[in-house]
Amino acid sequence: MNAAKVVNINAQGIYYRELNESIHQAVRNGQKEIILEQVNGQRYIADGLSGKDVKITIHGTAGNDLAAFMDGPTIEIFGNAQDGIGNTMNAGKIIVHGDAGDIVGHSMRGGKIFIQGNVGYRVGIHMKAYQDLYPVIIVGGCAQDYLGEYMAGGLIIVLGMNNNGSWPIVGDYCGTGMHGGVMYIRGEVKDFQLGKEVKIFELDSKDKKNLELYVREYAQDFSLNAEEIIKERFFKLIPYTHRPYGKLYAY
Amino acid sequence: MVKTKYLIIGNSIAAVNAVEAIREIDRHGSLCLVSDEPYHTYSRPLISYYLGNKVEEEALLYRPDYFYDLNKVQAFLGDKVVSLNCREKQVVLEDKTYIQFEKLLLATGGSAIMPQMPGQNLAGVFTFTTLDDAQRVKKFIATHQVKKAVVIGGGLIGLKVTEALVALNIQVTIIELADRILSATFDRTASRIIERALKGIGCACLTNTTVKEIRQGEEDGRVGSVVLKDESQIECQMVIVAVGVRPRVDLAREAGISLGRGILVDEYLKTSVEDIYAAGDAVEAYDLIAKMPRPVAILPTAAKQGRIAGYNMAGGRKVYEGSIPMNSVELAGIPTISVGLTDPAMLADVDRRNSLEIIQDYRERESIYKKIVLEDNRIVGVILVNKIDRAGIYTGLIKDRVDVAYFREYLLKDDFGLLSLPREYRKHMVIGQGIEI
Amino acid sequence: MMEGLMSEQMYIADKDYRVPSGCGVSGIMNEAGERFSGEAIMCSIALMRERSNGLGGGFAAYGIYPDLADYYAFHLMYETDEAKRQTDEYLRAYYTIMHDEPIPTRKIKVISQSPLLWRYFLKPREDVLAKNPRLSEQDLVVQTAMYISGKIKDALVASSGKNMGIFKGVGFPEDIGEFYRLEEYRGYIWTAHGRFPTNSVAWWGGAHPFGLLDWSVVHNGEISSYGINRRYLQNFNYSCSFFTDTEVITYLFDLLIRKHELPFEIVAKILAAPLWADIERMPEEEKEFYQSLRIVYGSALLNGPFGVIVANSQTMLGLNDRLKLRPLVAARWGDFIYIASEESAIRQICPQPDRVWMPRAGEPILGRMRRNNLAKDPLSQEATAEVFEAGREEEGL
Amino acid sequence: MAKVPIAPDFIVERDKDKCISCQVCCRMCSNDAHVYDRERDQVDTLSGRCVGCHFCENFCPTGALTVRQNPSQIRQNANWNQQMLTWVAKQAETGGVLLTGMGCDQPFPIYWDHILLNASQVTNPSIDPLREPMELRTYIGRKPDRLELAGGSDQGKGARLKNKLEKQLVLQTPILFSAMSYGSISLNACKSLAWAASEFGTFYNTGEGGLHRDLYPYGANTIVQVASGRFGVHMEYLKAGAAIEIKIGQGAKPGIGGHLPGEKVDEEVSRTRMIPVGTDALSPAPHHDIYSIEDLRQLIYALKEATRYEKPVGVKISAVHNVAPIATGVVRAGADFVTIDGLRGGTGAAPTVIRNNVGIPIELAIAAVDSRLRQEGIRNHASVIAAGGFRTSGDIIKAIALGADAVYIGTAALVALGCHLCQRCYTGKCNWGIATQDPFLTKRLNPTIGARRLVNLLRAWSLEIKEMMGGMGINAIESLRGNREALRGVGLSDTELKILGIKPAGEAW
Amino acid sequence: MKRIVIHEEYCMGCRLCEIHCLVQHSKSKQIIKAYKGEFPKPLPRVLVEEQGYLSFALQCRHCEDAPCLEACMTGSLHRDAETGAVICHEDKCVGCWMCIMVCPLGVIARRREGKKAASKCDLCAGEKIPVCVQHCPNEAITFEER
Repeated sequence: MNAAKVVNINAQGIYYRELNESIHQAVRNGQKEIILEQVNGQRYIADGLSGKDVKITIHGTAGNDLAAFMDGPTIEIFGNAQDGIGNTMNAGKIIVHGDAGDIVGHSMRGGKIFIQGNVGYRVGIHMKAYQDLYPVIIVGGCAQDYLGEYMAGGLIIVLGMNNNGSWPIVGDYCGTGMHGGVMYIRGEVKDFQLGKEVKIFELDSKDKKNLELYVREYAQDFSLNAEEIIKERFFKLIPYTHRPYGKLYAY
Repeated sequence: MVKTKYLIIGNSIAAVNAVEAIREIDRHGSLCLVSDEPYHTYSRPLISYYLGNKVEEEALLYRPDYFYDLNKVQAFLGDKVVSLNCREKQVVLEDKTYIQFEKLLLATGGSAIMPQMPGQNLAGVFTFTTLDDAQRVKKFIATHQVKKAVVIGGGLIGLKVTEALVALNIQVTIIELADRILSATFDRTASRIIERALKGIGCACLTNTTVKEIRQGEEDGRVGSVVLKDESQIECQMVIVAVGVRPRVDLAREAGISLGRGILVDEYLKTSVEDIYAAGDAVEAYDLIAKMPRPVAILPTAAKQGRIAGYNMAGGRKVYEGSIPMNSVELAGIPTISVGLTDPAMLADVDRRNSLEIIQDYRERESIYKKIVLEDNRIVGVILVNKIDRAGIYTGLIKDRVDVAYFREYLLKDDFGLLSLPREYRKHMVIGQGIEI
Repeated sequence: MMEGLMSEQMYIADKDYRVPSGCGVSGIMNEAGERFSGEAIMCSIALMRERSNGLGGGFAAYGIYPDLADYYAFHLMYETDEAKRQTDEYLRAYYTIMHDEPIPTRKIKVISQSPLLWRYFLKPREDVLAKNPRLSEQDLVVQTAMYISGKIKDALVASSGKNMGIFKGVGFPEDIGEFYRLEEYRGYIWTAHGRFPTNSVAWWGGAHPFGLLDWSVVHNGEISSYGINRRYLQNFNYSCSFFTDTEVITYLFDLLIRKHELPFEIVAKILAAPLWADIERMPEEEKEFYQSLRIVYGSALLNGPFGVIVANSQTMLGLNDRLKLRPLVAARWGDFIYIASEESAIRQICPQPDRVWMPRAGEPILGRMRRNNLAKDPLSQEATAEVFEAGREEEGL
Repeated sequence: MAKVPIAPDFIVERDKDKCISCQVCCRMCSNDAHVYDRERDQVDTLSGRCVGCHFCENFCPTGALTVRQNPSQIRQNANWNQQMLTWVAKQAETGGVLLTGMGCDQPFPIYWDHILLNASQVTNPSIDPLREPMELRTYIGRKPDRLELAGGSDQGKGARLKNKLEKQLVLQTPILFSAMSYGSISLNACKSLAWAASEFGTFYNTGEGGLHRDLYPYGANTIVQVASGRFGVHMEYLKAGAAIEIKIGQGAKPGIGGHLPGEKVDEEVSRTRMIPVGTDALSPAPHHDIYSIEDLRQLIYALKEATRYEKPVGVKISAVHNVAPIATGVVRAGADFVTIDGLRGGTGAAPTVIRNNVGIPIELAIAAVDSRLRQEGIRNHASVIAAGGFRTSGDIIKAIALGADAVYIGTAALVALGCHLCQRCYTGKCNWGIATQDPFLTKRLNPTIGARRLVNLLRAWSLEIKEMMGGMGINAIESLRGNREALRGVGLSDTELKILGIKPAGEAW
Repeated sequence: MKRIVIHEEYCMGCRLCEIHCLVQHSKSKQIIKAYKGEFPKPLPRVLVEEQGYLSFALQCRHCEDAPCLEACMTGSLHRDAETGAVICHEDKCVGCWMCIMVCPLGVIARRREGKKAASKCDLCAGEKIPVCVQHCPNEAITFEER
């Protein structure tokens, strides 16, 4: 990598508006790699940013709504991420070496969000795929309630790693209102944890291929052994119908 | 000596259309027209209707009676051109009038073929191409109370005459050399439908046979019967010979203009001689379906050629793309239309014949028959019997060589229409400036 | 006379000026009772400036008056001198004023106007208590606070607990902190609030935390059940004169913990009750217990989004609503327990905590003093830490 | 109980003498209420299928058809009416939620009809709008409380602005077209709105339907909406519009999300919303990233950040009990305009019980919000756009005098496009080609005609507003905005007058 | 010349054009009479084609190089010198259907009741705007100079 192309920004005490302007400025100037040091809670990092080959590295705790409406860049966070990352994201990738908060990937339409640790509530809510836009969220740890709520497309994988079994791998109401897409859960999900609209299946060969494809990429990003991850039993969650509320009304 | 800018020999469809085309471009250039028939612009196909009393004589007019005035035409009617001097650009009429022209159109049309056979000169033997013919037949029928007639030739003219005669309560026997009537335009199925219908109105069709001799009847010098190849004899008081027409090319031949089976023309309908054009039945032009030059003696072709020739004579530059043989005729109450190559058997080229595809819909009970001949996913021929509405859409597809692969399943549907055509083509048709065919 | 305070005319139907507000909250507690300066909490809440809009900020601090720890510390806000005069007179009727003084502030640019801020250290008069045998000391304090806030024009009790105080006002919280010179105080629990009211009756009294006795509540969210919660409290003679969700939460804690003597863990299960579907899955005995809780305390259920930090002199509790509609993050570092709306607000003052986690819906984060008394000398106390997490041993998420 | 048909709402009468069996009605009715019987060469009508859209009546070339309310009545009952019976029967049959379309049709007071306008007499002159300048131009967006000047002499010569104003939307008339999504309405309806907005110099709103590629050219007159489903929301979309509106609530169904049924999601809707063909498009009730006011601020600023502060960002809320504080909160959260949608605001589909029972009239909401914003000194910080049931220019001018900057019209615009308020938008069978994606029906709305009619409506209403302003001696709309002295109430209680902030008729200045 | 322009995407298939065309070309010019009391039954000269949801009203385009004019053997089809419209002189027509054979749009109909004749659009000679255009509720056909 060309060192001259790397922009270093120490974010300590910098207001988000200023910080983001410098990021956008750098990208406008053709910079491809930006490293942010000492980030602590600054919001909206890389919102609306486009550029497939742009890479932003963040050290610290990334603030809310990181990468909202983002369309292409890759963001790697060494630290935890707060709420709302990848909100309505179109393309790009977010790698979190840590935990992430609630509503990860809200209405996300494309791109990938890989999280090493746990995530909060309502992750992947209203995520949807469209044509070649295929959003993928992989959670290394566990997820809390309402995972994949209203999910209309895309893929969520929960690996449940570093969990000694006392926490369920996903919370309750998993897949409530889900009407598209698929979840692969590495471990058992109890029926009561599921939303009314989803059903558990074994993975078929196509699923396995799909799973492997993404898990390998994930493992590579976090220097993990993909085989170790894949060899465990996964379950597939898919919705019963594309029309969960078709019969709700008196026509 | 008459000097004229434009001279047209002929007074039928090609000639009239040429006049109109010239006048579209040149309102004032002097224009002379010579015809050996003494009539205003009458429509030859109408003579069978005239014979059958379906139209009055006045209705035969192809153009209103003020046509010559309107178009400033000096018409020499009932006068014949006896010679044409290409070098001098001059013609001589029978009455010794000399006409000097700048541009000449030969629209001399065709003349009926009269095969040689004994008794051909008896009274009551007629050909049927001109108004004079029709009037003669009409008069003969009236004078001699014809009850039975034989029509030699089961082509379109023969059948139209037959229909007229039937309308006059004459019992007709059709004698056709081929194995079926309308063999030049129809296939076997279509022919059979018409034969059956003709039988229904009391006509007999004798095929695979020919008249060997026409015999005199009881009265001197008049037809009494015909003898066929197989020696059988058919009683009749009248014989109409309708075995076809051939281009009238005598004048052209004498003037040294190149000829094939008809007058040879280039794509601008110019003959081998500068400033001399030819159009109509006299011409041998390119047949788009047969893919070779040949005379296509049909009315729309004559009109089109006349228009284009006239247009080019007046200084325009329009190309005649070629002819597609087609016919629309209603026989025994059954409307029929045939366009292009309707029967692969007609093709001499075996490879091409084998490459053709046929789709058809035959509803025997209703006498409905639709047939489409495809070559390389393009329509090359159509037969429609008893269901001819919107036939021109097929004609258009033939002419525009439209690939029908994507909608061929719709082609035979009764509601086949523009909506079945590709959107762009359809739009072009509907929105385009004008549509040519 | 006391009954008069509770007269029905106080209870105007839900006024439209009840202020829905969003906010940021933060809390720090040293479970060993070790006191530390207010700087940390100011620093933490300041980081979440985006969550507030300058129309309210405030702090609650415990352990700040060790020398006067036996007396009820009343923080008063006066708009007029007349209000102070009436209040003084009223207080003297029921209390011995051990000490009183203006609350020290410093002039800062962004806070141009403030009410008259005064603090009193009070001892209830024996004769008053003797005259009303059914009235406990604490009841008296509650009624005093309510009377002053509700009846005396332009006077407002910000806090009324022992060895604690609430410092609040109109402004961003860090400015409020600076104004009150909080870096000069030392306490073992600090909570803070940055307010984002949907309106701004620029009113110092409307700021958070809300306090009663030694309760303080900072809160983020809007309680959709406010109307019934308030009417429920009225049954128990709480007058809700501030028209804020926070006030209602405070009274609910006071009612359920002080009066009904329920433990925090159970109160959490009343305020953020488990769903019936969850209760259905419980073992029979537990099921019956939770059913009873919901049946009896249905009107105390806090419905709607909230993330709240409640403290009293022994405890700091963080609690989310039952659907977890508001953010709350917790962390521990040694004897310290941290609760905040955002992780960054914790990391700002504790960059490398031992553990950071997001509590689940309705799952209380509880920090408790290791021994029941530290008011005087917290350093000498032996303490045991206990973090309660909804019956789940493992901390996990 | 035996399964019995529910009594028809309408009776379609056919004059046999006039009917020529031309079958226009059969071809046109999407509900198949008219059926041709070939054997008898007669058209029969099945009234039970009629929804009362009057399309057949309008199209019958001989005027043989009349659609009437079914005169059949149950025994008079002040408590139960025919409609309630029908509702119960339907629900007993299906176990489902009753759906309806368009705005609330219940007989709540319409305050517009109790507010009267002023006119000049003698003491100040009225203005003839036909001859004299009459300005309706309106700017929507955040305005600073004061301007700071830089440079210039004492007399102000050469002074210039220290700061530029933030981006504003310029309206040639204070009327915009409400959010109606492509999906709930047809593309031709969207085109009509877009073309008209662009021609007249105002704005239309995409609703939560994404922006069809055919509509990108009208971006300068488009307000793009970001709602809870985030359908079709991406950077290109956000940048395409002139402004962004976050939809929190809708007057017809406050607190409720929306479901675009899968059958309305055809190829084009799918492409525009960026969801697969045939799947339900579910818009949740809340934005799941907004559970509190500071979350709203977060989204506002996420959008501003994403669009680099180039687009005004507004927020649409329903008029509910607490609308005034909510609106102030929205303004404080950074919204550049607040849209308030009243009780009578329209919808493509809403549970009937919600539409009929939730929310408050827009008149009171405008007054409350405007008053509150002024009390708090932040009225300048955002524009207020009112929506929900504006029927005439009279309603609009009153709304502006109460304090709105501009109004959104939805139902009125649809009526201009042919809508007869049959309230069956949710069936997707709109005969008028508006609330449907059925290709048989959508083509019935020719956007050229649609746009022309909308422009005509805007023109007519603008002229009327000018006439009324002229009558009051006002020649610029800003002099009317919030000018409640121009209004007087009749037949209103003191409380209502107080909330509206107007005096009773008969009381002078 | 002024022509009828077709906007296919807005044709709703109501066929009011056909109905009004029929009336216009009836003897009485009164809709109910035209439908209920005339023989021969008047024919519309505009044809609405329908296939699925696609439809459009098609009538003679009055082509510049009209093939029907060339194919007409009686001369009954002619171009109106004033309007440029291709008109059929129905009295003169003998019903040979040559025009039908060549019309690529298929817009000439056969009148079979009474006298056989080709029946085609005459642009409502005498009307400023052809009635089909006048009555098209959706401007799916318009009359424009083209």
